[in-house]
Order: sequence, then C-alpha cells, then structure tokens
Amino acid sequence: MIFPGSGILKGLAVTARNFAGSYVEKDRLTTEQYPEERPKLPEAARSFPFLVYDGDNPETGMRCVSCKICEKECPPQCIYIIQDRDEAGKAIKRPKVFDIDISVCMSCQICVEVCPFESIRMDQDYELSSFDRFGSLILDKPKLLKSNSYYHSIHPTEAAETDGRIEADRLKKEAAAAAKAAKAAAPSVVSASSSSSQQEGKP
Amino acid sequence: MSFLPSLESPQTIDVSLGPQHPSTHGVFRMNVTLDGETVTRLQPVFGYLHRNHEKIAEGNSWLAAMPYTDRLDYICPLTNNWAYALAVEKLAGIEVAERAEFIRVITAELTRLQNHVAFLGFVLGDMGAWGTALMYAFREREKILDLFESLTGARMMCNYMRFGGCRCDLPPGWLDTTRKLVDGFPKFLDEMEALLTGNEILLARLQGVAPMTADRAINGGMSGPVLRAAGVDYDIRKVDNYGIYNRFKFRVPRGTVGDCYDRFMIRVLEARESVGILKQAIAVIPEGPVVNPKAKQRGFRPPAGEAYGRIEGPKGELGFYLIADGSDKPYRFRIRPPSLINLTLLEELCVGTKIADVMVILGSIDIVLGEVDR
Amino acid sequence: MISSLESAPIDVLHWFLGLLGSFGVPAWILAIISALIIIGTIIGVFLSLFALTSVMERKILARVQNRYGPNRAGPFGLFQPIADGIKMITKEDLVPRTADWIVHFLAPVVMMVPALLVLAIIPYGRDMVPAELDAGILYFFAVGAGTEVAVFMAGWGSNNKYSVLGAMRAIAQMISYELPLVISAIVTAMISGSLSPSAIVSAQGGFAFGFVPQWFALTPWGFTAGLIFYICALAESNRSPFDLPEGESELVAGHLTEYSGFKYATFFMAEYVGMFAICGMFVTLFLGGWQAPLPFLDIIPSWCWFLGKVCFVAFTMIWVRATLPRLRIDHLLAFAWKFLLPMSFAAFLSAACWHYAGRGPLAWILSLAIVGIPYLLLGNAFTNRFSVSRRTYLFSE
Amino acid sequence: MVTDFLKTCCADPMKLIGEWFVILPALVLLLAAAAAVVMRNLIHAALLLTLSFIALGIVFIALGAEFVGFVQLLVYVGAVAMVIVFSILLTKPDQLTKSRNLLSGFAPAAGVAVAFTALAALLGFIFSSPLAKKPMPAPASAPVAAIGEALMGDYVIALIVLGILLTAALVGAAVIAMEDKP
Repeated sequence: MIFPGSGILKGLAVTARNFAGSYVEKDRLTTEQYPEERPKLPEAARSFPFLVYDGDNPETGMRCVSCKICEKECPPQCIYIIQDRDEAGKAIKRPKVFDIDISVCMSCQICVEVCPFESIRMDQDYELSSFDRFGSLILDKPKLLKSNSYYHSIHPTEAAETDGRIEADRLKKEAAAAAKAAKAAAPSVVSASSSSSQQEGKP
Repeated sequence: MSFLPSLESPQTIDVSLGPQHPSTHGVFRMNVTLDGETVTRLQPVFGYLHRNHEKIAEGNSWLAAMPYTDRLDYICPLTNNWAYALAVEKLAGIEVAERAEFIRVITAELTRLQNHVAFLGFVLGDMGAWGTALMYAFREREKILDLFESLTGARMMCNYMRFGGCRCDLPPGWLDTTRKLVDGFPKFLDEMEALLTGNEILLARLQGVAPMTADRAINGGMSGPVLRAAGVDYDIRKVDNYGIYNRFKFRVPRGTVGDCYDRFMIRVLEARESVGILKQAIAVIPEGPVVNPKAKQRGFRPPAGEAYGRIEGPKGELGFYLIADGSDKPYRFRIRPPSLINLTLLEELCVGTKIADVMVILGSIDIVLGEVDR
Repeated sequence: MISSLESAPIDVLHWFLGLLGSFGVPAWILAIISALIIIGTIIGVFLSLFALTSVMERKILARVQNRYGPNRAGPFGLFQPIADGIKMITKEDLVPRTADWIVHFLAPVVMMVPALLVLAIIPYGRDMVPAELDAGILYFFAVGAGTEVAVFMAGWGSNNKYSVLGAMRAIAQMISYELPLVISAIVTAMISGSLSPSAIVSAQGGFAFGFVPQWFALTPWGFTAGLIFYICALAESNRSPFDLPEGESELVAGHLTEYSGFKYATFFMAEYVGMFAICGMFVTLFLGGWQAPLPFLDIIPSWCWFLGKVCFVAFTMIWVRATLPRLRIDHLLAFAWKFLLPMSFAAFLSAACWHYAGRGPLAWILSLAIVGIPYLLLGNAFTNRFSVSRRTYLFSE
Repeated sequence: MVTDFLKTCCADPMKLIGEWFVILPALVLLLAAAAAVVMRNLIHAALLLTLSFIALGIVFIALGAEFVGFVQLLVYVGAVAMVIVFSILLTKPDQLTKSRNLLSGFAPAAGVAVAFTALAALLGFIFSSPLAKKPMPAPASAPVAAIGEALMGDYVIALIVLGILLTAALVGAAVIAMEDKP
C-alpha cells in the first residue's frame, strides 16, 4: 500500500456515486412508498387461504365438500372444519364451520396442493392487521368464501387451469353418467337420480 | 455505589451481551468477562429461539415438514428445502426430474448469492458502518427475493421443493429476468469491493482477528466458508456431487490464514463463483416436467430405513438425518445446522480479543438464530 | 444594497438599541439587552441548524444508502424535528434505581454548557464576533474540555456497564485526540501570529493570481494540519468512524444507554451544536472563515459564506459517517499517538519552513516534502503494523 | 457599609457585576474544594475538584488574566481532572471502599486541626506582609502576545527545561506502561 488512506477515498467515491445516483437512477432507489405505491404482486404471490365458490351464491356455489383433507394435512393445524348436517342428522357434503386461524397459518400452501376439489386457494390480500386479535384473525366461512371471478382476478393463469380441469372432469363425469344411463336405460331410476344429485353438488 | 465488580476477579467486568443487543444477530446471548476491553472469558447462551422443530416434524406428515425447513435459516429457505428433499429422496430412492435439478441449482445459487451479500452487509453493520453496505446488499437481495416471490409465491418462506422435484414450473420470463440479474451481479460485487475490501479501517479490523488453523477447523467440525477460510479444500458440492453439480465448472476458493478477513473474502469469491454456475445453468436448462410424476407428496410413506442427506448450504454443511418406520410420519428427524456447529468455537476465537472484535467474529461466522436454536 | 445585506444583522441590532435608547433606557441595561439579543440569535440559529441537520443528516444518510429517508412529517419530512421534539419531551424520563442521580441529572446540563459557550468566539462574518478575545482559540479548547467531564459523568452516573465502558473509551479517546487537535490549530496561529480567530481569518484574506484564495487549507502544511484537525474534530465530537463511546454494535449506546426523554434530547442537541462549533472552528482556521472563495463572489454577504462553508463541512462529516466502519479502541489510540501526533508535528515544522522560506515556490516544495515524506513513511509503517495487506487466495477446481 | 454597597450598586452596576464575577466563583471554588475533601464518594470528590478547577479558571478570567484562566481550564479540567477520574475508574473497587477507614478515629480531627493551623499561619503571613497594606493595583492587562514574547524571550531557558522535564516524564511513563508487555 503506497498511499495509506487511498482505500478510504475509494470507498468515499462509491458512496458519493450512490448519493448522487439515488437522485437520477431509478435502479438505485428501489423503495416503494407503500400507502401511495402498491407493490405489483407476481401471480404466484400468496398470503392466506380462501375458499372458492362458483356462481353468485357463496352457500350453494361452494366447492368445498368438507372432506377435511386440508385440516389433516395443515402443518400448523390452523384449519377447523365441522361438517354440516341436515334436519335428519345426515351428513351433507358441505362445511358448517370452516375457520382458519391466520395468526397460526404460515402461508405454506400445502392445503391448496392437497385439496382434491380445487376449493381452497391462496389469497393475495396482505392488509390484514387489526386491533382485535381473536375476532379478525380467525377467518370464518363468510370471510373465507370468495368468488371464482375474484380468483381469476388474482391468479389468472392458475384459475384458468383449474377451470379447465374442472370442466374436463365434469365432461368426463357427464359422459360416464350418460354411458351408464344409456347402458341401464329403463330399470335403474335410482342410480340416475343419485348421480344427478352428485352433479348438483359439484357443478 | 459499587463499581459493578465481577464474581471472579475484582478487576474484570461481567457483561451480558444479549439476548437483546443490537448486534447479536437475533436473540443470541454471550456472557462476556472483560478485563478492560479485552475478553477473558466468553460463554455463549442459546436456545432463546427454540421452536421444537425436530419434534414438530416427527409429529407431522413427511410433506408437512417442508414448510418448517424454510424457517431454519430464514435467509436461505430454498437450500433448506433442497437439503430436506434430498434426504427424503435418498431415503425413498426417488429420482428427481431433470428440469427440477436445474431449477434447484439455480435457486440454490441465487440463495447463496443473496446470503453472501447480506453477510457482507451484516458484518459491516457489526463494525459500525451505519448499514450502508447492508443497504446496498439488500438492494440487490431484494431483486433476488422478487425472483423467489414470482417463482414460489413467497419471498422468504418459499416452501418450494418437493420430493422428486419442485412444486411448480418457472413462470414465463423468469429465466430472462434471472439472466439479466446474474449478468449485472459482478458489477455490484465490484462496487461492494471498491467500498469495502480496500478500506484500511476494515482491513485493520478484520485482518489477524481470530485466526483459525486448518486442524482446529476440522477438529471443531466447521463447515462451509468458515472451514474453507481456514485453508481446507472441502466443498460438498464437489465432494458429494449431489444434484447435478458435476456438470458445472466452478472453483472452490480457500483462505490461507483463517482469520475474519479470510472468512469475509471467501464469501466475496464464492459469490463470484456462484455467478459462473448460474450462467452455465441458465444457458442449458432443459424443458420437461418439474416433478417426478411417480413421487407421491400427500400420504407419502417411505419404506423403513434411514438416510442422511446433506448439501453445501451458504453457511456450511446442512444435513437432515431421517429415520422412517414405514409410517406417514418421520420416526426421527434430525437436523445438522451449520450455524450451530460453526458457533462452537466461538469462545476459543474470542478470548484475548477486544470486545469490538467479538461482534465481528460472531458476524464472520455468519449465524442465523433460527437455525442455531431450531 | 450589497453592503446593507452584509451588515444587516448588525444594523438591525443597532437600530433596535437606538430605538430603546431614545426611550431613555440606561446604557448598562442596553448593554445587557444587546448581549442577550446576540446570544439569543446565535443559539436560535444554531438550534434551528441543529433541527435542520438532524433531518438532513438522516436524509443524506438515506440517500447514500439508496433510501428515501424521512419524508412523511410535512413537506419533504422537514417537520420531522418537531415530531422528534414532541416525542422526546413527552417520553418518560427514566432514571435507573441504582444510578447516581445527581451526576446522572447534571451530565446533560454539563454537556450543553460548553457546546453553547464555544460559539461565542467564532467569527460569523465580517466584524461579527460575539466575543472578541485575544486568546480566542485557547478559549475554544479550554471550554471544549468541559465535554469530557460531561461524558464521564453520564457514563459513571448511569451505573451501567455499557455506560462505564463507553465513558472510559470516551475519555481515552478525547484526551488522545485533543493533543493533535490543539497542535494542528496552533499551526495556523503560528502563521497568522495571533490566537484571535478574527485575526486568523483576515490572515487568509486576498487572492493569489487574483483568483486563488489564500486559505490555509490550500497550502501543504495547512492541508495536512486541516486534515488532522478534521479527523480530530470527528473524534472529539464522537462522530463515526470515531463513535466508539456510543458504538451501538458493541456498547448499545455507550454513555447514553440509560438516558431517555429530554435528557437524551439534550445530549443529542449538545453533540450537534458541538459538531457545528468545531466545524465553524475548522472553517475559521483553514477554510478562510467568512471569506468568499472567488473575488467576484464577494457580493454574497460574508455570514452566508460562513454558514455555507459550515454546512459543507458538516455534510462531509455525514458522508464520512455513511462510508466508514468504526475503528477499534487500540487502533484508535495508536492512530492518535503514533500517526496523528507526529504528523501534526510535521505540519508544524512544515509551516515554519514555509514561513521562513518566503512563502514562494521553494517554500511549497520544502513544506510539501516535510509533510509528504513523514506521511508516506509513517503511514506505511502504521498500516504494516496492523498487518494490513492484500492477500491472494487459492482456488481448487 | 450597606448604604455604601447600595450606592455603588446604583452608581455603576457594571462594575458591581464585574466584582460579583470574582466573588461568586471564588465562593464556589471554596465550597467545592471543601466538599471535595469531605466527600466519601471518590467520584463525587473528583467531580467537585473539577468544579473547583473551573471556578478557579473563571476567577482568573474575571481578574483579567485571560490567558492563565484558559490554560487553567484546558490543563486542569481537560487533562488533570480527567486523569484523576480515569485513575479512579482503573483502581480496584475494594480499594475504593477501603478509603473510608481513614475517616474513623482521631484521623479526621487531626486532619482538621492541621488544616486550620496551616490556614491560620498562611493568613497571618498574608495579612502581616507589606503587600496587604498596599492599595489594590489597577488590573494589569496582559495580552497573549506579550505573554508569548516573555515566555520565548526572558524565560526561554526555563520553558525549555520544563519541556525537557515533562518529555522525560512522558517517556518514563511510557516505558513503565510498556513493561508488562512481552
């Protein structure tokens, strides 16, 4: 080292360049001014789960059939489901209670992956802070249910794929049902009605 | 009013650095005995961030352990994912999809880049440089985190790797953005080096501080950059050739003195090597499925047996030792965290140095408390 | 117009005093009022400068670090000091139970007093020295010595280990850096033949070749002495990279650890006012005080030049703070005793040679050699001592 | 006496203020010095001693001896007082507490007696000297330049000798401090 202190001067030059650069280069000033500027979330971004429903009515259009796979697979076990029952006490394929405690949820997306009915999906809403940690951090069914069009608005590619899969599934089932109906045309009225009720449950 | 005497000798002062202290990298605590400014005894205390990770994993399904690995070394979630996936694949003998191997290498090397630049910033912060280097490092790290977010959906808690591959394919345009970032990265490293590596104050603070001989490093179980700074040529990417690392050309830098400056510089040099690996991997990544279709994720039940899968994490050897009993839960789930084991020589390194050096030595080991305490 | 701007502050003062005098106010009361007005103005200017700097420093630091900095309170975040002030005043004033509460209480007061007192002898503009003292420079350093007592009191009175360590560091550091600081200041006194700041400023008047200002900083010895003074000023005002007494990565906040609320604000204020005072002294001694840098720029009032130069020096201090890591205590002391002190002696010798060699080209060469050779020798010896070297690394394929 | 005082007050308030600038610091000096002797807490004693140094400096300045006053502040407050507190900080704490033992038994009484005897003797000599009967001379103004010239002219030998002595002391201190290093 011939000139002691030259390294310090070099460092000062770097900081001076950054000081001046922060006024002219956008690349050097990457901070988002949050409430005014919103982050542009990538499609894959995820926050907490929500439940998708088809059509306009959340209750009837609900895709969830209360199979409880997500409840079982959830790593921190933040999902709580009670299956609905009709007056006779017979189980209906619909959850009566579906709660997600997002103070426990770790946004891992495993519930989405394991759901066989394309019902649970990840939301992108990140403004969830509240003064009430028990009320607003436990999402119940009305808060969780969001329409398919909302799903399309946040994850367009994924939602389109899902719809395609559901459509293909439906077509396959319809074809199978039609074949079955054609095969045993007259005698089995009961099985036809049962299969149509299944279709109603999952249009 | 007393002059705060220590229990051992009236001339020394006992200071408890941490768990709430500006530069203990989280909730780490050191009980330090000082003679003036010189450290005569140092007792690390950890466990403040213990989360029972291994036991939680043993109570959950194999898949459910994956998101928890993100939280080990939360600076580099993707390498943690890989280490666990690797261990499970070894246990169950699962083939990994070709494209997924490339994605794993790319994400792991990106993780290494952002870990090493963040390390440079943190060490400078420990030296009192008011976070300037840290902010530059975070400026670049942010871009890498954005890439992670668009790929995996989360910036830090990625939960991306799966048994036999990865969870989802690269989004369109991702590789181009990555290529641009990787091409621009050496320029940023040059800027960091101009700011830091010639600085006389930094050199005086780092050189000759807490040297570690190769022997001591090996006997102490060191791994990763700390071991290589001591002059040992040991990189698991070369030793195990896990994944597809044997297809890439890269060099393993190693230090000569093993002091804080070597530990610092090794990271800079490794970051440059990672850029080279990334360039090669991006150029030749093949098309194809990202996950082995035969591999089961939900309800995964590996045959009874045991396996130890390890990778060269940015901080050192990260290993998962798994025992399966044929059920859907691991029978034993054990993590070998590099941060904890690299920390074991802390007292030996610190005794005899000044208190200001303790922070730098701690910083130069590069620990993350999430991994130390698990 | 120009001359009226130049002496505007004094004219206003005289007009006001004349007005009072016409009402039959006795002369001695007028003298007191005049003094109070001057004191009030100086404190007002420096405290508002402090307020402005506390936000500008954060903004500049932020910009260096590629951030925005405070920009929420008011336009461009300019009301941030008001918000900070309200916060500081309304915060609870904690005193540790085992603290030596008298010392703990008095420390911020003792810190503030010298910071304000030293402002008295700085020439703010042409004929604008609040207290024209023969031994002005001596006064500056004598009063400034009070800061050390305050730091010690704060450190001891808090009864906290970090505080005591911080106080010990602070005292060791201040004693060590006071020596080169004073010697480098004395060099200018030697050349200008006076200890009075205004005489030193006027000794730097005039322009060589009609446009090069004859500031001391533009001579080899003056540059060296000025650099030493600057470095020591950083150390004396506990600023980075010499902020060991409050080095947050080691000692949390050093002697300030146990202070909160308004006492902390007082410390903060005193440190900034002290920084401005020492910047003002640096400008006075080496940067030609209130003199304009170019002849035709004389139209701008002298006090504006002074303020501008002080702000520039303060800016460089912030810039340095944003760039450099902190020194270690042994490096710090070795640097003061083994490098700065000999270098300040070299500057001393160089200045003497410059003076006796007739201040011509020969003087330039001679004085440059006298400071340059020790710099190269001492500097390299010093860096080698701390084994500062470039290393080569091995790579294995 | 009191009317005289009031008269001077009204006649020349500035002069009065000037006088009080001497009297007040002098009082502070005496009180602080006395308190420093009595204090049991060593740090408090050292700080009070510092206060008395400051007061002494102000007395000098108020009496017109600016240069001496500033040097008093610079050297005693800036250096001597700091060396005192620094050495207190470096002493072993058990020694700090042991100093109390001195204050028991006859020791305090003996100390006070010695002090008063010395004070009485000093005052006696001062008041019996012819200087005390002289009228007070006008305050001498000593410009710094004159002091400098005197130091570098008439007293230059003394100055150099002092300088060499201090340098020798400094080198000696450095040698002693270096001893325990290998």
